[in-house]
Amino acid sequence: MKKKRNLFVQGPIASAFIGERIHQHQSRTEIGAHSIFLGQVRSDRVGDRAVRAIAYTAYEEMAEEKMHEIREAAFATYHLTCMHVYHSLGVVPAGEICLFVFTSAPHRKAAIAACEEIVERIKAELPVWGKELLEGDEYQWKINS
Amino acid sequence: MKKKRNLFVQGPIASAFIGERIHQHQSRTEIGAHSIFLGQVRSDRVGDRAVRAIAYTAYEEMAEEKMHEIREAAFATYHLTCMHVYHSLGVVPAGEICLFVFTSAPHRKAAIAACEEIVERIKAELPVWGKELLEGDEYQWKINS
Amino acid sequence: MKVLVFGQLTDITGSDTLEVAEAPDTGRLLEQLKQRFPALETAAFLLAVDQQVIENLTALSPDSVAALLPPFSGG
Amino acid sequence: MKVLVFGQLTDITGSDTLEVAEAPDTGRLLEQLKQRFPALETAAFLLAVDQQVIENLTALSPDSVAALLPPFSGG
Repeated sequence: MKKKRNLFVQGPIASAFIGERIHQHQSRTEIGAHSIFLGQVRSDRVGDRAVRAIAYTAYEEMAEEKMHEIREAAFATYHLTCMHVYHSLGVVPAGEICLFVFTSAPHRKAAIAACEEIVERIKAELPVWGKELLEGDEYQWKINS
Repeated sequence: MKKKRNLFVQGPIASAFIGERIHQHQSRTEIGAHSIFLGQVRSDRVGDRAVRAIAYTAYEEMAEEKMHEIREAAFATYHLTCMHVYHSLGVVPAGEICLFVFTSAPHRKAAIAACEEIVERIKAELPVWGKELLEGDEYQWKINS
Repeated sequence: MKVLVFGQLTDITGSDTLEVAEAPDTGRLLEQLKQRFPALETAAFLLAVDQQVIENLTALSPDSVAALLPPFSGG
Repeated sequence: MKVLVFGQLTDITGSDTLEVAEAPDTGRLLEQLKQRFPALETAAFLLAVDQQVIENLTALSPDSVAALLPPFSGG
């Protein structure tokens, strides 16, 4: 049976939540290294307007399925103890966190390499879309580089 | 003038402190990505005893000088917005955090690459020593791989 | 049959769920969609059927769920 | 002059600060230290003078601070 992993979070990911998740891993004394990636909504300028927020939508069932596949591949490739991923849905204002990738391992190289690979796969493979809401009522669709 | 950066922290680095440091970077809306590395004291087995803590000592002035050099090199190489490093001194029990490296940048590749490079340089170049305190009164000196 | 529409493609379709006439395969489905929304002709997207991205001509059943996926932009 | 001792080398010297006779250069300083603590002969360490790691024979002044640095094990 596939464990439901709560990939999606409504709105921004709170920094206190991140602190708590770190804390929850301190009972696992076989862990020697954590690697964390946080995506934060950047207030880019678009012409004379700034991005004030990003509204995220997703093909949720497909994204969860794909995330499961990414997770299995990470555990098969790297000697990891834990791995957690949270992605926002809905509106995330500029300056707030929209993606939280957290890998833990006995040794640093596995934690760091897995975290980086997972971030790249999320950007390229998860069916999630960001709509950049500009000052005023305009918007543009986010493009990943 | 060289800014004093408070590299060293007495004892473990609290997870709540990490959450706060993340929070403090959310007013910087030019940031799009944070990369964080956390070193955690691992309870390795040494023969029939487990490591219960690591006691860290450092050549503090030299370490701060070297950290300054690592910081300058990171900013010269990568397009970073911020970079913070904290390393414990004194006793850090197993399961607690002893190293916190935190890079922030407009784009993920700079944040991730800088964080990894800084971690490697810290391990190889900072005059810091870990004494692994075992159950009972024995100890052994930590060896970095 | 049902077609889900995501991201910028909803600017073209005006809706995130379309009901379209049953199509025997993905080729005929795309033809039908492009006829109804000519702007899809030049739009970049992948077609998924039942959450699997489809690269070759694939048969459809009446209860297949298709989805139009523009380039992903999560994170 | 003062010699600081760190990490596992303190197991050899029994102290983290040594007072040693003035030495004209780093070669003579090391000779003196190895005479006093023969186990240093086989120990791995770098010598730093005034926080700079020294690789070549270097002159010392009476107020130089030397330091014996075993392999780093931070993080």
